[in-house]
Parts: sequence; C-alpha cells; structure tokens
Amino acid sequence: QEAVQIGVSAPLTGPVAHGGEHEMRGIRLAVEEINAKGGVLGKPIALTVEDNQCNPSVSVTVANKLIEDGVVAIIGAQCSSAVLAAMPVVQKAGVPLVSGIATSPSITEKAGIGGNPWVFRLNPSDRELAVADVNYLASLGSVKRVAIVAESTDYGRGGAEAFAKAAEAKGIEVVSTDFHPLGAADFTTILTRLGRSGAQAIALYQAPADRANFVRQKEALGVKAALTGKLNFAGEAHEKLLADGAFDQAVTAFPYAPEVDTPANKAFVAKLVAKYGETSQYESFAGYEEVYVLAAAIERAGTPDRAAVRAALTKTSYASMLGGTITFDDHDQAHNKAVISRVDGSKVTVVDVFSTN
Amino acid sequence: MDSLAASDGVLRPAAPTAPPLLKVAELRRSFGAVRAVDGLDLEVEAGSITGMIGPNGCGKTTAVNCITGFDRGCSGSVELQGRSIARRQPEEIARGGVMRTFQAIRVFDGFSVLENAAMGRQCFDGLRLQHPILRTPRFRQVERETRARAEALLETVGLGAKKGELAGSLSYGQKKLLALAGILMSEPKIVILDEPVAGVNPTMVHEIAELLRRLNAAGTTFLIIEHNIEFVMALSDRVVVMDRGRRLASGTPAEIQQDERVLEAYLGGGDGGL
Amino acid sequence: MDSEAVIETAGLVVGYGGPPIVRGAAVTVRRGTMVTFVGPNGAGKSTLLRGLAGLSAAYAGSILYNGTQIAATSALERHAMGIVFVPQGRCNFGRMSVEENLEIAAHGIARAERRAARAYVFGLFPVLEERLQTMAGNLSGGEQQLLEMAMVLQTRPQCLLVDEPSLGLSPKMQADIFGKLGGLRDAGMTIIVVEQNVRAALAVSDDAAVLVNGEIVMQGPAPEVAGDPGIRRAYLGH
Amino acid sequence: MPPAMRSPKGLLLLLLAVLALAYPFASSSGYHLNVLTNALFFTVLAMSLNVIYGYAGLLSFAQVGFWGVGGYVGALTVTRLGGSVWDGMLAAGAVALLLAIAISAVSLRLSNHAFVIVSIAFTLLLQLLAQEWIDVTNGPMGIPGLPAPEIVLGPLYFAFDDRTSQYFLALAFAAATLAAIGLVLSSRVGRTLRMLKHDETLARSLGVRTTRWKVFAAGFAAVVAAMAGALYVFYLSIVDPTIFDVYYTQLMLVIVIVGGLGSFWPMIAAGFVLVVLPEVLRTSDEVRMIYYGVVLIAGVLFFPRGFAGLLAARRRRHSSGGRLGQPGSI
Amino acid sequence: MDPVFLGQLLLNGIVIGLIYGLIATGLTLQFGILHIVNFAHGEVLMVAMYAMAALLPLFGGDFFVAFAVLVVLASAVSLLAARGLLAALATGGDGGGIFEKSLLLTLGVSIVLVNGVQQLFTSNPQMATTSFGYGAFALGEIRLTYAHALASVVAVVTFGALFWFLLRTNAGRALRAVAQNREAALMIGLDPTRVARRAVAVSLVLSAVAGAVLVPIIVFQPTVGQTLLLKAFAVVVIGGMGNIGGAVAVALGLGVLESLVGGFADIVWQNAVAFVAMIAVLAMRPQGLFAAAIRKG
Ligand SMILES: Nc1ncnc2c1ncn2[C@@H]1O[C@H](COP(=O)(O)OP(=O)(O)OP(=O)(O)O)[C@@H](O)[C@H]1O
Ligand SMILES: Nc1ncnc2c1ncn2[C@@H]1O[C@H](COP(=O)(O)OP(=O)(O)OP(=O)(O)O)[C@@H](O)[C@H]1O
Ligand SMILES: [Mg+2]
Ligand SMILES: [Mg+2]
Repeated sequence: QEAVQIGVSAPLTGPVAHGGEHEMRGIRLAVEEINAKGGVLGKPIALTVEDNQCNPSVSVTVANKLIEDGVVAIIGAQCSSAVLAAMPVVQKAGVPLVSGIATSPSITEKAGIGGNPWVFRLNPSDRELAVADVNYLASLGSVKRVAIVAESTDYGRGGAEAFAKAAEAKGIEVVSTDFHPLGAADFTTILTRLGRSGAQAIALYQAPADRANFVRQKEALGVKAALTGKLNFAGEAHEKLLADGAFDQAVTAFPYAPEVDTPANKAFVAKLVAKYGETSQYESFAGYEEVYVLAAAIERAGTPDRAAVRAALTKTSYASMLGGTITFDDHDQAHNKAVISRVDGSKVTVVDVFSTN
Repeated sequence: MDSLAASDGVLRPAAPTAPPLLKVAELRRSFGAVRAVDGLDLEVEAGSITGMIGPNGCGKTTAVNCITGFDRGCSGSVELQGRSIARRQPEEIARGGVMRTFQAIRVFDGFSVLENAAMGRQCFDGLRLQHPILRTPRFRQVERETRARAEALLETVGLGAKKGELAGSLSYGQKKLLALAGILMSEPKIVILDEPVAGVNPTMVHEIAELLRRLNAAGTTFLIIEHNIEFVMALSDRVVVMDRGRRLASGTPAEIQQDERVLEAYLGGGDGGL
Repeated sequence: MDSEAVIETAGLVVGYGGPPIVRGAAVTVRRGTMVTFVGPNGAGKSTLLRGLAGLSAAYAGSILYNGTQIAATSALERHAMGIVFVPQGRCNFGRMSVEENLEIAAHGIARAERRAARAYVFGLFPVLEERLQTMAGNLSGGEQQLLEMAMVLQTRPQCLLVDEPSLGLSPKMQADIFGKLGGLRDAGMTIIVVEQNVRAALAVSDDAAVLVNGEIVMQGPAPEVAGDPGIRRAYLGH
Repeated sequence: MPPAMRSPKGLLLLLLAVLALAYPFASSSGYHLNVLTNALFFTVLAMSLNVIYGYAGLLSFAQVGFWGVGGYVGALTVTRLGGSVWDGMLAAGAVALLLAIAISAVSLRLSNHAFVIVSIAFTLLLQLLAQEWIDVTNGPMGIPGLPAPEIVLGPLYFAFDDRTSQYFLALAFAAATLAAIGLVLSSRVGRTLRMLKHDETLARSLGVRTTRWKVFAAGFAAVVAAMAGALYVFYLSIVDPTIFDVYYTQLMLVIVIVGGLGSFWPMIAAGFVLVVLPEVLRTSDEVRMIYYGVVLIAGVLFFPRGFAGLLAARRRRHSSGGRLGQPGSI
Repeated sequence: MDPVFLGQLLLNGIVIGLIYGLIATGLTLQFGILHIVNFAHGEVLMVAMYAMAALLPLFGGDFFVAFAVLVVLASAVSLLAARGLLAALATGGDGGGIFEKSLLLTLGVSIVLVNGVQQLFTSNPQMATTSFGYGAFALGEIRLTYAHALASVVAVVTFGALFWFLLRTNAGRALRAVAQNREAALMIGLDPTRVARRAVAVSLVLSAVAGAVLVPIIVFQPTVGQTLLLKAFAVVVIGGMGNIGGAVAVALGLGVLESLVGGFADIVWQNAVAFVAMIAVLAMRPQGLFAAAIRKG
C-alpha cells in the first residue's frame, strides 16, 4: 500500500534545534493519529524529514531534496530566512509549503495573490499579538512606562517594532529599546540600566534560552518590573522560573498556551505529556495543526496532486484547537486565535483567547 | 680605549674616489642593561673580504641584524655606497645588494635542495609577475639559467648528489652549505656571512675559501664573521675585532695576529688552536 | 684507566625511516675515555649519535651499555640509565630564561644538591650567571651552546654524547670546552664527541673514528688517526 | 593527438570534464544537481582559503567575510543600483579587493595567531553590519527575491533560471576560477607564497617582499571568495546575515585540511566528497551530524595528512628519499 | 554621573571579565602553551554543565558537594580523554601539522558532542537550581549575585593556581619546556608525551570547573559552548599565548569595556566595540599584549 509523502524541513541541529524538535513532536503525533484513523485518501501518511539547520542555503538544498523525493507538500522550515529561501524553490517546482512558525512579515507579503501562491502561513503575525498584548496591558491601567528588550533578529526586531507602535497608540511610553545578539548570556548590564530607568514593565522578544537567562538574572539583580511581550512558560527552564515566581505579574499575548481550556487542547497536551513527559509547546502545537490543515486539504483535493492540494489549501476551513476556524486570506495568511495569559505568583491564567486579524 | 680604532681612521690614506661600500657609524643596540652593540664603527671597502672576529656575545650577530634591517631597534648610521639604508625593511636592503646568512641556519625544510638554491635568485632575475604565471619564453630562459647556476654551486659545496632531496633531511653542515649556496646564487654587492664554516668539515672549509676567493675576484664584497681563525686570516684583506659591542682593533690579518689585546680578549693564551 | 667497555655496538644500522644512513657500525667505548668521531658533512656522525641516544631508530644491530642490550629501549629510558645526548645546533627552551632552563634541566637532581650543581656550572661558564634573566633564545650563538652544555653537565651524566661541542665558540672558549671535557673524562665520565674542529678534538681524545658515507673507515687511538696521511688529506683538511 | 590526452593526468582531466558536462543529461534529479552545484561553489570557496592558508600560511577566517561581502555587494548592486548580476560580481570582487588591502594593512605584521583573531573579528564585524545596518542590508531578513543571472547579447537572451543552466553556470565559474588559481599557484608564485609560510625571515633575507605577497594572497583569495559569494546568492535568490555563518568557515577549513594544505587536485576531490558526504548521510536523519563528526575524527586518525598526504605516501613508497617525520610527537 | 550606576557597571564588567578569563584558562594550557587548538573547548564546558545539572539533584542542590564530585569525575575522564587526544594527534608523525590535525579532530569531537548531547537530553534550554537561588550580596545599592560572586572567586583562585603552577613549579616549567622544544626536553630527560598528557588533562578539568560555575549563572543547551569559544580564544591570543597574567588583564579589560558600552550605549554594539578593540590592540601589539619577541637573526 503506497503512502502519501509529506516533507518536513526543520532546524534539527544548530542554534534553534529545540524549536525543530518540538515542532517534530506535534507533527509526529498528528501523523500517528491520522494514520491510526486510516490516513488520507485511504493511505497512510509518510514523513520525510530533513534538517535545514536554520540556514537559508541548506534550506534550499533540503527543499530540492524533498521535492525530488516526490513529496506532496512541505511543512515547516520554521526560521523566517529558511522559509524565504525555500519559497522560490517550491514555487518553481509547484509544491505547497505550509509554515506555522516563521514570523517574518515578508513571507505574507510575498505569498498568495500577486506573488507566490504556493506558500501558506498558519501563525498570526507578531503585530497582531503585540496589539492584543498592549491593549490588555493598557486595560490594567497600572503600566505607563515600558522598556523593550529583543534579540537582534527579524523576529526580535519585528516584535519590538510592533510592540512600540501598539504602545504608542495606547499612550504607553517606551523608555528604551535594547537589541542583543542571539545567544547573549549576560544581561546584567542591560538590567542595571533598566532597573534605574523607571520602566514598570519589560517587553521581551527573545529566544527561549536568552529569555530564561534574562529572567533569571533580572530576578537575582532584584529589578522590579513586570514582564510582557511574547512570552511562554513551556520547557524546563521556564517552568522552573515560573515556579520560583520569576514571572509574577507577567502578561503576554502568544499564539498558544498549554493552559487554554478547550477539550481539543487538553487532549493534545495530555497526549504529548504521555509521550514525551513534557507539556506541549508552541512549536508542537504549530506542527500538529500544520499536519492537520495539510491532511485535510489533501483529503479534499481527493488526489495527492500538488496543484490540486494547493487549490484545496486555499479553501481551508479548519477548526483549530484554540477554538477558532482557520481560513486563509488573499495572501495565504491564516488568522488563528491567540491567547492572552497573565501570571499571578506562579500561576498562569488564560485571560482571553482572541481572534487575530 | 679605542684609540687604535680612531687613529686607524686618520692614518689610513683617504681614498676620495672610492668611498667604502658599507659604512657603519655609531651603531648601537641595547637590550635592557645589555649593551650588545655599543657605538660600533665599521667600514667595508668595495671588492674586499673583511673578516670580523670577537668573543662570544660581543655583538657581531646583533650588528649584522642592525645592518640588514632584521633588528628594528638599532640606532646609528648604515650607509651602502654613501646612501643610508638604516631603518629600511630587510627585504629592501637585500634587494639593494646586501645579503646575509643566519648563524642559526635557516633553510626551507619542506623544499628540495635545488629549489632552496634557486630561491636565492628569484628576486633578482628581473622577471615580473606575469612571466612565471604565463610561462613565457623569457621565463623558461631564466629558469634554465637559474638551474644551471644552482647545480654548479651545489656541486661546488658538495651537495650535487642531494639536489632532489628535501632540505630538511640534510645534515647540519649540509644545511649550512646550502644556505651559503643560496645566498651566492644572485650577485649581491656585499655578502655578510655569519659563521659560514662553523660545523663544516675542514676539507670543505678549504673549498669554501676557494669559492669565496673566486667570487671575490669576480667582484663580490664579503663581510665574514667567523670563529675559525685560520679561515678568516687566510681569506681576509682586513680583519675587524669586536669586543663588548665596539671595535677593538682593525687591520690586516698580520697586524691583528700581533695585537696583544686581541690575543688576550679573543684568542686566549696567545695560541687558540692556530 | 679502566678498560671495560661502556658502549659496544655491533652491526648497528640507523636511519630516519627511509634508507639506512649509518650502516653496520661497530664501536667500542671504554669507561672513562673520550672518543671522537670525525668525517665529512653528511657522513652520518650525528645519525650515529642519535642512534646511540635512542632518538633515531636502530634498524638492526646491537647496542650494549654496560653489557646490557639497549637497542630497543627509548631515548628516555637511556637517559635514565645515564646516557645523555646533546644535539648539534640549538637545543634549548628559547622562550624561557637562562635560569629557568637550568632549573628545568636540574629536575632529576635531588633538591639538596641543586645549589651545588648550579654553582658548578657557573664555575664552568661564568657568562651564564650574567645572563641569568635573558631568554635563552636571545642569547648569542656561542652563549646558547654554553647554556646547553651547562644544562646537561649539571647532572654529571655517566655517558655523555656531544654533537659538536665547539660549534660557534670563540677560539678561547673552544680550547676551554675541550679542556673541560678532558677534565670530566679524567674524572671518570665516558664521552663520545662528534667534531668538525678536528685538530682540537683529537688532541684531547683517547680514541677516534672516521665515518664516511655511513661507514666507519678507520678507528683507533686518536694520535694514530690524526697522523694517518690519507685520512688527513681527505677528511681533516690537510 | 590533442596535448591534453598525451599524459595520464590530461586524460583524467578530459574524462572529468566530459563527466561534468554530461551529468545533467544523464540524471534528471534537481536535488543531485543542487548538491553538485553547491559542491562547485564550496570547492571554489575552499580553494580561496587554500591560497591564503595552504600556501601563504595565514589561517584566515576572513574568507567567509569576503564571501558574505560578495553576496551583499552583488545583491545590492542589482537591487539598489540596477546593475546586472555580472556587474554585481565585478563590484563584489572590487569591494573585496579594497577591503582585503585595508585589512591587510592592519593585520599582516601580526603573529599568525593574532592574525586568526583579527580575521575572525573582521568577519563578525561584517556580520554585525549586515544584521544591524538595516537601511542598507535589510537587516536579519536579508534581501530575498534576487533575480537569476541572464545574458543579453543584442537579440540573444538567455536566463540561468533552472537547475541545469545554473549548474552549468556554476561549472563554468568554478572551472575558470580554479584554472586561474591553479595557473598562479603552480607557478613560481605558489612557491613564493609557500616560502612565507615556511620561514618568513629567511624569505625576507632573500629579498622577498613578504608584505606585498601577503597582500597579493589576501587580495586574490578575497576576490575569488567574493565573486563566488555573489554568484551564490543569485543562485539561492536570497542573501541574509547567515551567509557569514561559522558553518561555511568550518566547511571550508575541513575541505582544505582534509584535501591537504597547499594541494590542488586532492583539495578539489575533498571539496566534492565533503559537500556530498553530509547529503549522503541524510538518510540517517537526526544522527547524521554525529556521523559527520565521526567521519572527521576518523579522517584524522586514518589520513593524518589529508588526501594529498595519502597520494604523497603512495608516491614515496615507489621512490626513496623525502623526509619522514620523527617517531611520535606531542 | 551616577556613581551607583557606574559602580554597578564596573562590577558587572569585572565579573564578566573574570568569567571570560575562567573560560579561557583551559585554553591557555592547550592552545597558549601546547598549541593544540581545541574547537571542542566550548563543548567540554557544555558537557560539564549537563553533568553538573545531573549531579545537583543528587545532592539536594548543594552546589559545593556536586562541584567536588564533578571535579573528581572530570579528573578521571580527562586523563582518558587526554590520552586519547594525544594519541590521535600523534598519528602519522608530525608531518600532518599538529595544528591542523587538532583543529579537525576537535571540530569532529565538537560536532559529536553537541549532537550527542542533543540526542540524549533534547535541545531544550536547561536551568539548574542550586542552593544559591536568586540570592545576591547588596553593597549599598550595588548588587552582586551569589552565583556571580562564586564564579569570580573560583576564577581568581584558578588564575592564582595556574600562575603559580606555570611559573613556580617544576611541573609547570616542564610543560612550557616541552611545548617549546621537544628535542631539548628529551635531552634533559623529560617525557614530552607524559607532560603534555598531564597538561591536557589539567586543562580539561579547568574547563569543567568553568562549566560548573557557569551552571548557576546561565541557562544552557547543547550549543551553549559555541558562543563562549571566540572570546576565550581572543583572550588567550591577545593576552600573549600562554601568559596567564596577560589573559587575565585582557579578560578584565574586555569585560569592563563591554559593560560600559552596554551601560551607556546599545548592547548590540558591545560585540562590535569588542571586535574593534581586539583588532586595534593587535594592530598595536602584534604578538599580543604581553608577549616578548625572540630575536630572528
Ligand atoms: N633580543 C635580545 N635580548 C636580550 N639580549 C640579547 C638579545 N639579542 C642579543 N642579546 C645579547 O647581546 C649580546 C650580543 O649577542 P650577539 O648574538 O650579537 O653576539 P655574537 O657576537 O654574535 O656572539 P656569538 O659569537 O656567540 O654568536 C649577547 O650577550 C646576547 O645575550
Ligand atoms: N631527518 C632526516 N631525515 C632523512 N635523512 C636525514 C635526516 N637527517 C639526516 N639525514 C641524512 O643522513 C645523512 C647523514 O646525516 P648526519 O646528520 O648524520 O650527518 P653528519 O655526519 O652529522 O654531518 P654534519 O657534519 O654536517 O653534521 C645525510 O645524508 C642526511 O641527508
Ligand atoms: Mg653570533
Ligand atoms: Mg651532524
């Protein structure tokens, strides 16, 4: 019995390998579930996974290899530059690419109408998240001055810019914006400055490891300011920090939170915990939904033909585990729901699950 | 103290037409408290073989390093044919016609003996960058000449049979001879040899002396530092004796061998194996 | 003089991994004597010494040291047995001071005796005391030669192999060093010397051998070798 | 008989050329072509490192910097100045040459170790620039959507916009640069550069203008790397700060060392083997990098002198002479 | 200017500098003295961090006990590793170039370690909880966390010990001697292989110590070592290859410079300023800040 081939391009080694690893968990789980229920088009899904190292040129090689291997569609790439590099390749070959994590706005700008019709993005942009975050912060009324700390990558810079814009609109003063290189281990200097800047909150757009360092050092240096920006509390380091109260009073808007109280999410979390002993992370969630969205499209297309699958993808209407329905706009951008959470002491509360658009 | 050195300059009949080829004056170099070269005056007449002797650590090698630009911390004047070459880069000084060997032998270990010899000439054969790259006829011509000369010189110093081997696999004395052959490949105005025959077999020493004499007759000037007194005395027109960084005496070999101070400071017990 | 052999080789073949360089050397060195090897450049003198010291591989043949076979032992083992080799040319720790060079070389000497050992070499080569803090690599050629001798003589080895001890030394120092080697020999040290400064070396040696092309062409009491007209003409420069 | 066929080496070369030219017609795999194309680029890049490291003895981490500069200058020439891809390559070479001369001015007097640090700092500075000088470089997002190279000759028009034609373009570029490098290095110039590596002091005493030659080597290597980088980004159609990644440096170094410092053909072979190898190992998914590491370690254990050493050892076995190392070493 | 702010920045800088120095100590022996490049240096630290994190819970988070156990373990492993490394470098005689061989070999080791640890422990960022928690000393308004204080103390002690070892002990002298001239070492009866093996083992233990004291300070993942590598190399080279005092001075200078840049300008420029400073310093002192040149002629 022949299988339906789906390709995955993910950073499995290199600086963001943990992201790739978690994405794979979600992807693998989804594929197992679908195959257990008979697969798509009556055939099981088979994954071809390739490591793109978060490097654009390797990403091109990987995309070519996957296309060569005859995959129906490609999931992932995860890093924005890796996605951007692979985009012309999939366009030329006519293979759909479903991306659920990369945040660069230029992916959306280039995708869909008038551009590359083969690329689909599931995750909300950081702009939408920032607006929601700032709105909530403003509604609390206690925060008037914020500082921004972000890694100097497209992710960090994009987030910082979006946050600053949203803050301005709400009359919240941004007292400083600091960019640091990815992988920076020491934040004592920034923290020394921030501690004296009068900022009531610090908005973070950082990779998890850097964020954990930052939060730990902030706590140790006794800098009193609530955390906000794009935060999550998954993974061992963050769980410890959370338990130690280092995130007290934090507020964030994030594409996902394991605490979201929908039956689908609860089940998803339970399955991952059972399998990996760790709660779900955003990347796992994204990987999981990427597979389901794609599988549904293949099913609707009725054939593993790439063009047919692309056409079917544009008509996606998928019920996300966060409660919303995923559909793609003209630029093949979905507007999934996102989550606002706050922390009191060590307890994370989902304040709201809101629609992005 | 250095009355002889001073009066020597006065007594010598001035030769207004031919200034010395190499003229060093008031050369100084110190390392911390050690004044390795301490006001050295030295002249080498064009066409001469000048010997330089002196006790260990009296500053001979340091003086050579100053003259040839390898030591950048020296003061004093160094003139080649009346033009100052002080503080110039060593390669420029070499190209200007002052070449030297090293007391602690240096050869290119990873290259063949023949290549090592050929390298001594490559900066002097007038070829420009494009000739070797494009292998022009002129280049081939020059290569042939270089090879012939190298082979002849290697033959003279007894390395003819070794020309294809790596220089690193030579014996100590053979390396010394190779370095000498390399430096003689081009035709510098003055060749400064720092202990050319230390570690060389006595029979070969005679042949080296012959070779140097021949080249000298053909116009090359030599400044030779050597502890082999017999060799120096037999070969040199003039001998300069250094002690504690300065010139102690200078004169013809015969004069030097009579000089009490030299006998005492250098040769030891008046015999010293002469 | 004791006539018992300290070193006795038979059919010794030494090389550097390629073709053999020293071929079939048979050498006997009696206790408390000084033997000098002479020969043209590239004859294999240094190679022979390195073979005796264990630094170059013996392809074949035997080396008896005080009657024990040592052909298969390493250089370090031979050093521990008292065979100490001073290579030709520069061989010191250039980036360490003269003092440190001497100190490190004294690592095998009992702590209590180091001071005396130091005093002894300063007595031999007073110039070293003046240069104590200079880095060895910055010494003049002759000074480095003296330093190396000093490093080794500190430990008063049983059997000393020296490759060109007079290299780079002024005539005065040359005479001095041979005199000192003679003295050490008289005090019971067994010494094997390789020299190009043939006349001076043979003058103090008991025995001598002429090495040509990897083979020993003549061997005997030093005056006899020095006096052989054929040898004199061909290899001793007369 | 044409001269190329007279020697066994010439024959081999001819065979290689035929193979390279025929390959795209024999295989329809775009993926394989892509890997081969990468191999061409990285072999050229590694050969540029070989010029400065294998020959002149200066371990330069600046090569990846020049490669990246080439990429950016090429991309900017096209996107900002409206030049063609070829203009971009020329501009890349020119800028790299100027930069190489500038960096040489500060760094050539340095000890070899210090030179390494300076060259790393130089590359990291360039990477920072690419990352932070957003107005010009578009920052971390890079400059995507670069056009394919094209030839317009009057009415003649050809675009290198598919795998096969891009492969041929890369092949032509690699053949031209490698031939140029080979011609220079196999001549006396190569020997002069090796003199610097072996004993700079001795070289100077023989009149070699060492500084000038180092600048020459640095400039030559920089121009080659930059032009390769420029062509490469048009091949990828994107340039971003990861073009300065240590990954490329490591790859280059590994190729040069495995090939054998200062070798030519063995290095080209190493270039192909080492680009193809990680792809072959892709079959084993997540642990492929572990295999790769193990292969490197095994390489050191079994071919301590690289491919070139292997060949030399074989040659030595047939002739005598040559120096063998002393037993053991720290 | 605000003295508290300046004081805190200077203190931060000194502490960061000491940590840079501590990370560089292992390299000083390997690279500065033995001229063995260790690309896996960062990975040795990384592995030590994982080992420390694994040991900590066994001893109830007591840092010092876990640290002591780690040092013992590391010593045993290091001896073996040193033996293996030197044996591997000795293959094929010294014709292959020890520098290149060590570069390739340790690059391979580094790749294997990064990916091996990732396979075993995933690449999730890990954070170890220690008895220090988030505690800090307060000197007026200036704060110094316990973890940073500990690292500083360990750094100072390590430098002192290394300094004493290299310059005052025969073993240290032997180490420098062997690296400078193997033949001369044999001449005076030193065993180059044994000395080098011991030195590499000690350097690996030092690296492990550095990794261990970083555990309470930074979150780690398999790639953590790679970010630490460059500055450690720079410290060793600019300090004058094997000159401990020089390395400390350079590390402190670098730390303070970065801290001041981060405090008064943008932290993104920290690295830029650091790189420019490295280039400038080397352009002025080509051998490194504290190395003496040996005569050429
Ligand atoms: N870089 C240096 N640092 C310290 N001292 C030095 C340096 N270079 C030379 N010296 C000292 O200067 C003195 C002169 O040395 P130089 O090498 O010129 O002597 P030399 O006359 O060539 O002796 P030899 O005949 O032994 O070769 C020596 O005492 C030496 O120790
Ligand atoms: N490392 C080596 N590898 C290969 N061959 C070598 C090596 N060293 C020396 N040889 C060869 O061995 C032969 C003997 O060299 P050796 O050094 O023993 O000569 P020697 O008699 O000491 O000469 P010298 O008087 O010049 O020191 C020479 O032909 C030389 O080319
Ligand atoms: Mg001298
Ligand atoms: Mg010899």
